[in-house]
Amino acid sequence: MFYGMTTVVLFLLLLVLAMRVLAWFVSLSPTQAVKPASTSTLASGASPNEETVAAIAAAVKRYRDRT
Amino acid sequence: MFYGMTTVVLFLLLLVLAMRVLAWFVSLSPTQAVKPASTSTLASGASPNEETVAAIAAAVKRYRDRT
Amino acid sequence: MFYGMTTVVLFLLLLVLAMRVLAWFVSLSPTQAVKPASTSTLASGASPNEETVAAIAAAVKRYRDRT
Amino acid sequence: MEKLLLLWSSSGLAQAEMGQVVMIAVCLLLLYLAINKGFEPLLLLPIGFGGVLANIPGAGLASPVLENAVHFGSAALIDQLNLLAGADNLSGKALLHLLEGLAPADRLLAESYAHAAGFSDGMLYQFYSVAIGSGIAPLVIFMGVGAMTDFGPLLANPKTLILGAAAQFGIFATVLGAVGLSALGLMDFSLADAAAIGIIGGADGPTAIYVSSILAPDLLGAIAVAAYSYMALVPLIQPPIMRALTTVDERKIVMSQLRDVSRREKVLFPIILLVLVALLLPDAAPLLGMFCLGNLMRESGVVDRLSDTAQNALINITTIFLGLSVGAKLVADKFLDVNTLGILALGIVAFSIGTAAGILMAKCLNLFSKQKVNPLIGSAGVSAVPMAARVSNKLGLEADPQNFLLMHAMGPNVAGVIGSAVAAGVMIALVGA
Amino acid sequence: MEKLLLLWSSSGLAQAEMGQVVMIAVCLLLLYLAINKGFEPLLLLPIGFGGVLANIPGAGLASPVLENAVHFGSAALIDQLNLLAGADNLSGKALLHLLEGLAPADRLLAESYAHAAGFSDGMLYQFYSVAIGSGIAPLVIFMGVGAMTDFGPLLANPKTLILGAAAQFGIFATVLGAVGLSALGLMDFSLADAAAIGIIGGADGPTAIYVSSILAPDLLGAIAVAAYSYMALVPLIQPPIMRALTTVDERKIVMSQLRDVSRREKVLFPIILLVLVALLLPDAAPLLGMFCLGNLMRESGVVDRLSDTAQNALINITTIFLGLSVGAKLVADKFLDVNTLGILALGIVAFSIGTAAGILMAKCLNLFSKQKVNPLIGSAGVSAVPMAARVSNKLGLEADPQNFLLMHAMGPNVAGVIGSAVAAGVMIALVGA
Amino acid sequence: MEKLLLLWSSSGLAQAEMGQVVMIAVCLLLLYLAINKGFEPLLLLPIGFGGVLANIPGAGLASPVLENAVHFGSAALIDQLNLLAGADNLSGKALLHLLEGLAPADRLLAESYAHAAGFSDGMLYQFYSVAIGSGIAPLVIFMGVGAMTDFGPLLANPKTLILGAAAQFGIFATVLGAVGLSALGLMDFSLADAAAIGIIGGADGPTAIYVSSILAPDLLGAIAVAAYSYMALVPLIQPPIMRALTTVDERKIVMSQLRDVSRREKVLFPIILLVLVALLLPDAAPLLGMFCLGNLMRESGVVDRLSDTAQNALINITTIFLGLSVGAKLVADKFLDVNTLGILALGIVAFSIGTAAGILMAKCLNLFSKQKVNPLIGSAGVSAVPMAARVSNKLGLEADPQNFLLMHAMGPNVAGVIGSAVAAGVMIALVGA
Ligand code: NA
Ligand code: NA
Ligand code: NA
Repeated sequence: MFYGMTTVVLFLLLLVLAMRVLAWFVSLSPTQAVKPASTSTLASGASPNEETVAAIAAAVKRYRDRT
Repeated sequence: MFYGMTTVVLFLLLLVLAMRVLAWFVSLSPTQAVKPASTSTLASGASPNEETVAAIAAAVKRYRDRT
Repeated sequence: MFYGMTTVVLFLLLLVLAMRVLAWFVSLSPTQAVKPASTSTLASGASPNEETVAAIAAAVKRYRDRT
Repeated sequence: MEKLLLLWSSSGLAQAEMGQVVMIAVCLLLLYLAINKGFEPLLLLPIGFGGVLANIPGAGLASPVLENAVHFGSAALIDQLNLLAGADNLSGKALLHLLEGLAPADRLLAESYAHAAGFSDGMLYQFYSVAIGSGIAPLVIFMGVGAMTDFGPLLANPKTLILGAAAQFGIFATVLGAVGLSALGLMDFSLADAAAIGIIGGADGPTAIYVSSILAPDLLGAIAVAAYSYMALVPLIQPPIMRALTTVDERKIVMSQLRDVSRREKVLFPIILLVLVALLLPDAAPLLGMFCLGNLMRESGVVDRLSDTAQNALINITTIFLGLSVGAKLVADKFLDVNTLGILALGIVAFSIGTAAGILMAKCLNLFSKQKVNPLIGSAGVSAVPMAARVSNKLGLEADPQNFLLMHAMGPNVAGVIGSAVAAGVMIALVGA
Repeated sequence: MEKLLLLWSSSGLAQAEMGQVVMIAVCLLLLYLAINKGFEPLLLLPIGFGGVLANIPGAGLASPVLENAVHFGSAALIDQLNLLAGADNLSGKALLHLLEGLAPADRLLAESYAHAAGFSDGMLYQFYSVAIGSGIAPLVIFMGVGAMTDFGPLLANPKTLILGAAAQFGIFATVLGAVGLSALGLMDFSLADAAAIGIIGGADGPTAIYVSSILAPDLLGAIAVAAYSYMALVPLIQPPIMRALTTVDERKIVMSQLRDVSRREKVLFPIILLVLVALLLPDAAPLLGMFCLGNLMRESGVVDRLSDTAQNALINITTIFLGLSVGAKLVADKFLDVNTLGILALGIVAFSIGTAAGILMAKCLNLFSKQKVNPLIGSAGVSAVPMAARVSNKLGLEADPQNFLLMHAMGPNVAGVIGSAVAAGVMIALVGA
Repeated sequence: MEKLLLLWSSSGLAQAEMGQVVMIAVCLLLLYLAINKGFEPLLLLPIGFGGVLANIPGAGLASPVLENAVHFGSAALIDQLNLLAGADNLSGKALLHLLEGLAPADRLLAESYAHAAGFSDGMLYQFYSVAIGSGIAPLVIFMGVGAMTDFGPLLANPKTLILGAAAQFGIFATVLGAVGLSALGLMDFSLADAAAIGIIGGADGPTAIYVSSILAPDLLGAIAVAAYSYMALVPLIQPPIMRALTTVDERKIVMSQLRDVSRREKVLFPIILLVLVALLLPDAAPLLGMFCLGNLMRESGVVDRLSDTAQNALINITTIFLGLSVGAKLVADKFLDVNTLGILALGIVAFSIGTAAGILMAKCLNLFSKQKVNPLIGSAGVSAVPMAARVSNKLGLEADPQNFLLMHAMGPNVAGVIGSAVAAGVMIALVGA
């Protein structure tokens, strides 16, 4: 049990260390949050940008109003 | 594989045919949408009509207010 | 089957009796509803009272506004 | 060309049997009734859909792995299974029957052969095993129903529980009838079958499915379809009986306002019911236990998130799979049978007797009590919540446009749920023993 | 008359044993505490209800098929089972014990006899097998808890993780104590039992259930009840210890505002935790893995619909069945035992030591650090989220009405969840090996 | 010290194999793509996470009980298993292979030894068995997709179904290619493997998982990852092909307004599709049956609560476990294989051929029809709903800022879902037979 408690404490101390490293690492880059996916190049087709949204909205509206 | 692709295409062509028949069949009757269940004779007890709704609402209200 | 029906009726009559006893028993104490848990002594820590809620709200607000 | 033949021979048309085509038509009729006529669509839509799937020729969706292997297996596999069954050159149902009678270890071996040959339990068979074979799905639905039920009107007027009791008379009369007709050779139902059929008269879907999954699994499809169909037909079945057994004056009886029911009573009621069931009717404990749990979650007010889930996500998920599982029992060789007609006939008899018994009991109560009961609420004792109560209300309004019976009818209505669950427990105790 | 006797003999009253009646009373008490006193009702309501169901005389809802067959089977069935077990005229537990020791093929045969005689696994036994026996339900709940947890306060002040570590000292001290007392003959717990009991001190329900389902399934009922009860009692248990170990000045320490934590940190944290666990503590991987998955679903912001479901429908469904399954373990012969008192006593010892260790560690940290920590937040390290943090906040406000500790206490509070999951992994590695 | 050694030896680092470390890195990359690049995060986040868990050294989360026993069992247990397997001093994969080949009764005995020694099926292995091994999870997801799908645009313009058919050409061409390359000795895929790989070109996740769980379980991890990755990459893969195969004038074709579709048509469509599948393609019945059920629940309008649950709670719950289960197949010895590169290469070939075939078919239709079709909507026939339709729309807008193709592209887009499910049924019929 002594070793068990030791392991727990060591593991958690390691985690404290990891958190400090993480905080330091994150502070290196400007404090922007993780970029929302929609602004990355790749996903620009996936998550529609403003103009696509407008286009879709218009298309849906016309489809609905077509009668 | 050739036969496989043929089967897929034949099946989907059959489905196209079925859709055309369906569209024709539906166009025979006036373009009303499927009648909501509540207007059919049978379900008139099941789905309450206006007057029943009013009655229920009144009954519930009186039950709630009875103290 | 005769005994079966008898059993059902006896059981339900017993339940009627139980309901009458229950109604009488409940009528003994003042007609307050079961106290909401938050007013019992024990749970006062569990379900926060007004002042704790205010404190939490303030703390959360300060935490959110800290930047 | 050979390949096209292979595809054709694996197609449904090439393998269709007459029974399957008829059953698909029957199930499409169920879908029509559910969608266009509003027949209990929450259950009959998945049931009808499951029935179509179950009867797809050559798909074996409702069959266990061994049945699929015996029906569609290669000659080599059939030989292997024959060897294992100690038979010689058998096939089809004869071989399947032998295989199903094997000791578990040999049966597992047979199944492992079938799996190795690429066969597996059909999708609907899997749903059935998990949802109904285990008995779980009807119980979970009952928990959700409990969480949706307000016992207030019943607690305010406990006498109405007697109406819910009387309506169960239909169940027992039907069982006696079915046994009698079978004794006369007119029908062919065992006592267990008769008991399961009688429960249709309880007008309570999950109870009927639960009981027949235990007492008469082969009849489950027909029983469930009959139960839900007649529940949907309550507005057609009950009114003539109600009018025939009551005078206009009786229908005009105005009942006094229901008293207030405190939250404490509502919280204690499911606990008391549970304890009574626990001590007196253990065979009804699964059904009524789950029902009381749902109701306690609702009324206790301390676990609203569980109660919400029981009334929504959980009951909806279970309903989908319960419906598909019932559909798995709508296969030709079990449904296209003269017994199904017997079930349909007995079911409506049970409904009608139950309706009449509830009304007559109400009139009977009026003989001994000063506080008159409008006999129209007696018919609500068959349950079919909330349809039967609405029918009572409707006929009451016909007699007197100011006489709202809905809340009064909710008392016997929810009492009917308890009553048929109690009757189910009694049946299982009497017949299962 | 015979039939009435049959019904009576199948009734609960006729078959009741004293233990069952006592257990039903105990479970009704749990329901009372859950509903009227607000004791962790989300779990204790289903647990108490499940306990009542499990103790219904003659229903066998918590028993596997063989146990039901042995208890309620006909003489012919018992003879058949005796033959299979190679025994002669045995019955009850002796026969059951033999049957359970049979090779799997023979056991399946015994079960097939029992099924043929109309017996089946009880409802609660089925729930238990699926939810807890498989280990799945506590893990799914842990995923939901992960999806509800905001690690912001912990990331803003990593030091508070040390408080969450210290509070786990209660676990290990209790295990040592239990082993010691057993060595002295005062109690009778194996090392595995002791480890499972110690985890009560982790103040974390799913962790306690998960560990005891692996290390000490027979004690699971008592351990779960103790864990949830003490979690509900945190506002009573902790304050005296907290006041005894701190001065008024210490309680008045004002902690500085927490720094901002970027979304990127929050997204990376569960991944880093997962990798550390993967590389160093594989036995904690199921618990912490599911926890991290839930947290990553929350923080990633790209799977909000999964995160919502994990926090609502899924965790609620699982909670209902987990509670009922724990109730299945509240049967007389396992719960009405002097060991249960031992578990209750050791559990509160574990809680108290954990609370004290957290506070003392906070004071210890203050010796070496300029940024003073209010020791009141140390007690939150036992987890019991978010109750323990609220208690810290409450005592802080008592000392200084402007000193809001809630957010600061959330750091050690969520650290306590990680800490006890880590401790659980260590226990399983040490004891299970 | 001994104990510390024990803990160390049970730690991941001590047991890590190179393959596991690499696989964890691959899965972290998947997580990165899912979270930061928006690659189909609903599936790739749980898949990547499951993959990390599956590769935790020493945890055996993705392994069945026997595999865990053989890998981590004591010498005594290994001896016992050797005895049972009729072997002598075997260990590792050799022993496991023998044990897996035992008759079911002996295998159960082996498993009971392993359970007695404290081993059990890993968490992910359990998820895999329930979710994918049974075939259920992809089917439930397909039901949810059906409940989310509006067939209006397809019904308004049935011709677009032909585009959805053409896009399936990619599937069959790829299968032929894989078989051919294997015949040439350049790759090593069986016909079943090739069929499962080809389905990647269907651009439909659940279909790909369903088919490969039946035809090529060992390749399931790679196939699922490839399918979802390429679906996420549709906005990169398709545009160059689309531009290469169309002229600017073709891209400017304006399509006429879609006609109104009545509710009756929408209700009848899934029923007609179901009946056609039932009669002609029973092997596609599970996938298309569940799809049609979902769509019927949506369009019938009488079971909105079931439809809502199928689109939300149920599909979300299933997605979480499906993803984790796919992750269970991302283990080094199956994924880090040259075949995986082959799968990735063939997958993108299938995608590209499908895209091209859809566009060329659209141009072909224009030769015979007065009502011109904008060929850009042909590429949407690969499905990848709704991404491919959005890509069509985007390219249409590039050519003419007033030319909104989205609704027109939804026709072939949902047709592609039907098309690839039909192709899946055909594959299973041809290859599984
Ligand atoms: Na009833
Ligand atoms: Na803890
Ligand atoms: Na497709």
